[in-house]
Amino acid sequence: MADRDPKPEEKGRFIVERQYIDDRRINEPKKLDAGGIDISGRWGILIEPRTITAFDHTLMHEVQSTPGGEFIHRCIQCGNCTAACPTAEEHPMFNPRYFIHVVRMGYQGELEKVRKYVYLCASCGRCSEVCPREVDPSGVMTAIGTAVRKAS
Amino acid sequence: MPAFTTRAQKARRRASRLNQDGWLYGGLPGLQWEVENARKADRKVMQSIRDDMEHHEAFHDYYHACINCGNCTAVCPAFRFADFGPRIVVQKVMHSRDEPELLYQMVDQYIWACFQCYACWDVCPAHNNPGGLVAIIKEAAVRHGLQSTQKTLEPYSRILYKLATTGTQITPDMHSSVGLFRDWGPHKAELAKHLKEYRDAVPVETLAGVMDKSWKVDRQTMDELLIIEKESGVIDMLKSSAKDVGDVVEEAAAEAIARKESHE
Amino acid sequence: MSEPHATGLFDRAKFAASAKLTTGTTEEYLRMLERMRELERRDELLLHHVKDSYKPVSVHTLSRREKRIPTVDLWQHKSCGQCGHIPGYVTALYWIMAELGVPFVDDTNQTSCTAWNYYGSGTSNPVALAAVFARNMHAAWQKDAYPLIHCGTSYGDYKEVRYLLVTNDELRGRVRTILQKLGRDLVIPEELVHYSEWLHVMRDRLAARRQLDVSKIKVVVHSACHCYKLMSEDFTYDDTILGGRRPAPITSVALALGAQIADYSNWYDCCGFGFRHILTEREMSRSFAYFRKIQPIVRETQADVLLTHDTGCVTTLDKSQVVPLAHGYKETVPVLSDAQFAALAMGAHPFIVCQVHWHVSDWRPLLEKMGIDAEQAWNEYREYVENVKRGMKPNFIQSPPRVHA
Amino acid sequence: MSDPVLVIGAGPAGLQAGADLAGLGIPVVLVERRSELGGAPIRWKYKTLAPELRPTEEVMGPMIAAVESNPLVKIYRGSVVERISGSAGNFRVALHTDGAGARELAIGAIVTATGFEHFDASRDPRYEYGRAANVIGIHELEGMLKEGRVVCKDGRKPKRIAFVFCVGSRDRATNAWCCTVCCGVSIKQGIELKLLLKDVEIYNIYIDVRTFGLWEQLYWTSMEEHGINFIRGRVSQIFDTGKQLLVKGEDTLVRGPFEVLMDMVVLAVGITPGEGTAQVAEVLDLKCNTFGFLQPRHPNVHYDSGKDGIFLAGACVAPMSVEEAILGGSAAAMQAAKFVGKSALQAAG
Repeated sequence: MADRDPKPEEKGRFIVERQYIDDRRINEPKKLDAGGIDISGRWGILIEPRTITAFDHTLMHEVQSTPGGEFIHRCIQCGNCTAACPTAEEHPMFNPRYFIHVVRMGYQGELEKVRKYVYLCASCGRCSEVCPREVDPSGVMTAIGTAVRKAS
Repeated sequence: MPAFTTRAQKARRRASRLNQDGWLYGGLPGLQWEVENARKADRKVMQSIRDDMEHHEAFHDYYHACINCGNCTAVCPAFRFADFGPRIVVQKVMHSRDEPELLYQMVDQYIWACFQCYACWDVCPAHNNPGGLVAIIKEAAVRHGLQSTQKTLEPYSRILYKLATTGTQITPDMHSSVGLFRDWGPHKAELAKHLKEYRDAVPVETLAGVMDKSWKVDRQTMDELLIIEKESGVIDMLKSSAKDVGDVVEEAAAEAIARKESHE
Repeated sequence: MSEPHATGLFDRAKFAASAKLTTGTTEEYLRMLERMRELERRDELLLHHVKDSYKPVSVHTLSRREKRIPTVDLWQHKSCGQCGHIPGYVTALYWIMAELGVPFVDDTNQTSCTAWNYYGSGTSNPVALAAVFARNMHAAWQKDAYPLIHCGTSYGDYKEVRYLLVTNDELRGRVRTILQKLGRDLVIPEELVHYSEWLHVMRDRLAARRQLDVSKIKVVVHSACHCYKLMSEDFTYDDTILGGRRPAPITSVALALGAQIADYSNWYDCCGFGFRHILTEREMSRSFAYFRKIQPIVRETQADVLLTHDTGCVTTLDKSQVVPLAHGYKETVPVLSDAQFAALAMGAHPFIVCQVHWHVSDWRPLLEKMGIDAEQAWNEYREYVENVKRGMKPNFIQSPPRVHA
Repeated sequence: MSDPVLVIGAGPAGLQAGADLAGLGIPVVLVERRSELGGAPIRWKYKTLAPELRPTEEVMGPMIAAVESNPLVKIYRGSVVERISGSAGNFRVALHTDGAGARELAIGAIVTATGFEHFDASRDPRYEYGRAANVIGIHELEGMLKEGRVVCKDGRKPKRIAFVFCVGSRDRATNAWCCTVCCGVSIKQGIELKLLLKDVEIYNIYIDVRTFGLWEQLYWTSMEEHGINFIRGRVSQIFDTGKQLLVKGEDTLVRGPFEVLMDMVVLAVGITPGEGTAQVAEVLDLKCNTFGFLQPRHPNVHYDSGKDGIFLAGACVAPMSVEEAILGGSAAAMQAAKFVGKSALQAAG
């Protein structure tokens, strides 16, 4: 396999719809040769598909066994928690509803993208107050934080 | 940026998000740039694009309403690689009636991800045609000469010129330099080396030895095409988004009209 | 022809026919065809009929409408991508026609449909597209030959603009004004015919002239999106071909020639051509073509050849294999058009006629498996090229003489 | 005594109408085109009914017994109504019975309860129904659940089962309406599968979960107690790999394309007008709406056919649940009783 470019944001900058593609999925070779023709850089770019090929519940079980996360499976994805969340209002990458679903279905690719934002939760508890299904999103977020740290 | 935000500012921001960002579309993270982009939008231009779209000949055949089921996205090729989905296109077209700013993010880069394969049209349970809507939006973007459109069309200019003047798009002489086709490998380089002799030997009379067009085209045919482009407003579209090409083609069209008149 | 409803209980065609469509595209399309005939009666346009002199053969479309495919006196509507870059399509098709004694017209009074550019860049509009369509169709009408469209995108675009021309009075008026300036009438063909539909109806005649044994060749098929997804009603389906679940052309030709057909999970996906992408952003095209088509095809089927029927598909699927191989991926498969494959099986020269050497992916194993000595054929081709260089006239494929009633 | 009331169709609505009319002392002619009584729940061997998973027999058993045991109800199985003449209150109805030939009856009023059919999923070829061995419909799964044996065609125990909602519903190419019950039924079956197969993963792929009224409890318990997964999106294609089924769709909650292998796919097939509906509509000269269901005079008053002496009941009017069909049967019976009572008075008076 060709070397991956170390600077993710500079990869594939010729692509018009670049901002809609994950940095990680762009494989831009620093140096690559195809039978004597130099196809380094742009000419050798391959983008890996982002298709989800499996539903995996390991992480959800992990969260379920962590205090606070017991009721993650109850979520019906109504979005009340995100609507009430003061952090989500400030930080667009933070979205409890989305975290719950991604963990529940085990979407690794999506999780990679948002992993570092999990800890932005201020544990204010507003979400748990408004949750119609008693998921306790606040507790779930804490449990997700623990589980994600353990997994990495 | 002040160190703290006032209550009023917060309320305004929340209201603007509720209208403009991902909230309407599932509230996904990472859509902040959509909000920022939408704020950059000039409402008048966007409204004009929206009007353009609605007056397009095919708009009412292509757009009905969307129940957000995700059938189209499930078969969309671009969606496998980029966060582009025909479902979002129809949703935004739907909501842009009240908020034309939503189209800003569409015309900026989004629509250019579409592969125009029309799988979305084939599967849509409501018989929307998202691919067709993308084509309509592209048209409107070109007509309005948006900066992002000009940038997107820049690497295109040679092809635009070739097509507008000869009526054929890909020609052998484009393949004579390997520089533009390095990703097609050594085989391509070998072909480029022998291009002329291979083309001369193609056993079809209208193709053999023709290098600057796809096939032999009569002068009169090309003139007729230029007149069509002039009359249908294609040249004006070119002039708004690819000015250099537009100017040259306009001259060519003027010559074509002169030739036709002297002929008559 | 096969009896409709004979087999294929669960086919796409039956689905569309039995479906109760409220505002469906299929039903609208059928209404449009009715209106087209009505406009002809009112002298608002001229219909180029599939007359009996074209010796038509009937097929069924998605909605089980009968579509008449003309078989002789064809006006070759060439494809700008094919002719400019992979001439094997045209040469193989002309060669087959000459072999079968089918007269055709290769007119220089034609432009491309300009739709590749429209889908790619948006620098055109329905009026221009419709005027270009009508101009080309009128040129064919003048030659009294029936347009046979080589390119999938031209075919799709023409279906679309024909729909607009018939249903939109204002657009028709504007196009007619432009045509008047060119001294032309508004002519619309009664049926739009893609060349692969012609090959489909001629498949038994092709098979009768087969010279090479292709029974060991495993074929996978990619159908072009603009043939069967864009205005999906108007493409050929046949209950006897894969139960009518997939478009019939290509598959039917390969089966008639005796090859094996393999199925794969991503059959419905496009090739990754992307109109704009293939020209200025091949990163996307090649990634799609490789990861969504080539790789699964090879892994699932170990096919010998991938057949398709459109310029863009051949280009994308073929050229996109270079970079992944350099990256270390192993899967590769040669890509040909159905016309080239049929011509090869009928004994055409792989390079002088089929022009296989324009294709990048390795076709040598395929030729070998078909029993063709590629090296010898290449030497023959080189000699032919040298002769042409020295001033010999190329072996032009000529149409058999047209018989006029 | 007045002329009998003709009830066409012996499903939940027809049975209830027949039993109610007989209970009021009005003679009933119950005509059923199939050989067994009970309609779809019996024909397709529904194991339990939503929302409380009670055995189907608890509901259908007493209803069938009520008409079979009542001497006022004359049951004609394997029969269809062929012609009708006369006017409201004095209908002459020609019946045709398999093996017994034609007969003509004097009828006072008519209740039409021709029911529904499960959507034939082979009409939507994207789902490979009828071709791929392990793609089945919810109506077939009911039978398998009743037998207590749910296995793949090759005998394997399924580990991953996907329910695809809205097959033949909410789609202009097939049926543009919502069937109202298939969400609830699918979720119910998911719970039953969890109870039966223990270590199975269930994936419900939905556009919207429409568990109306008290059926909502199914949705809640399925997640809270049984850990059933819900994915928002619509399956666009199923490909049979030979061993497993590749299910393609979009998870619209994260804008993510998925292509996941499943051992078994259950299609939540929608509801289409019953096979007898069009025929009965023609014979009785009733109006059908664009969807093929019988059209009541007013859309909100289901029993009123718009023709004197003819009443509508159950799923021949619109897709509905068993409980609604039973209510509809009762309502139509009430109207029919009122009508024959009035005609009897007029005749006497």
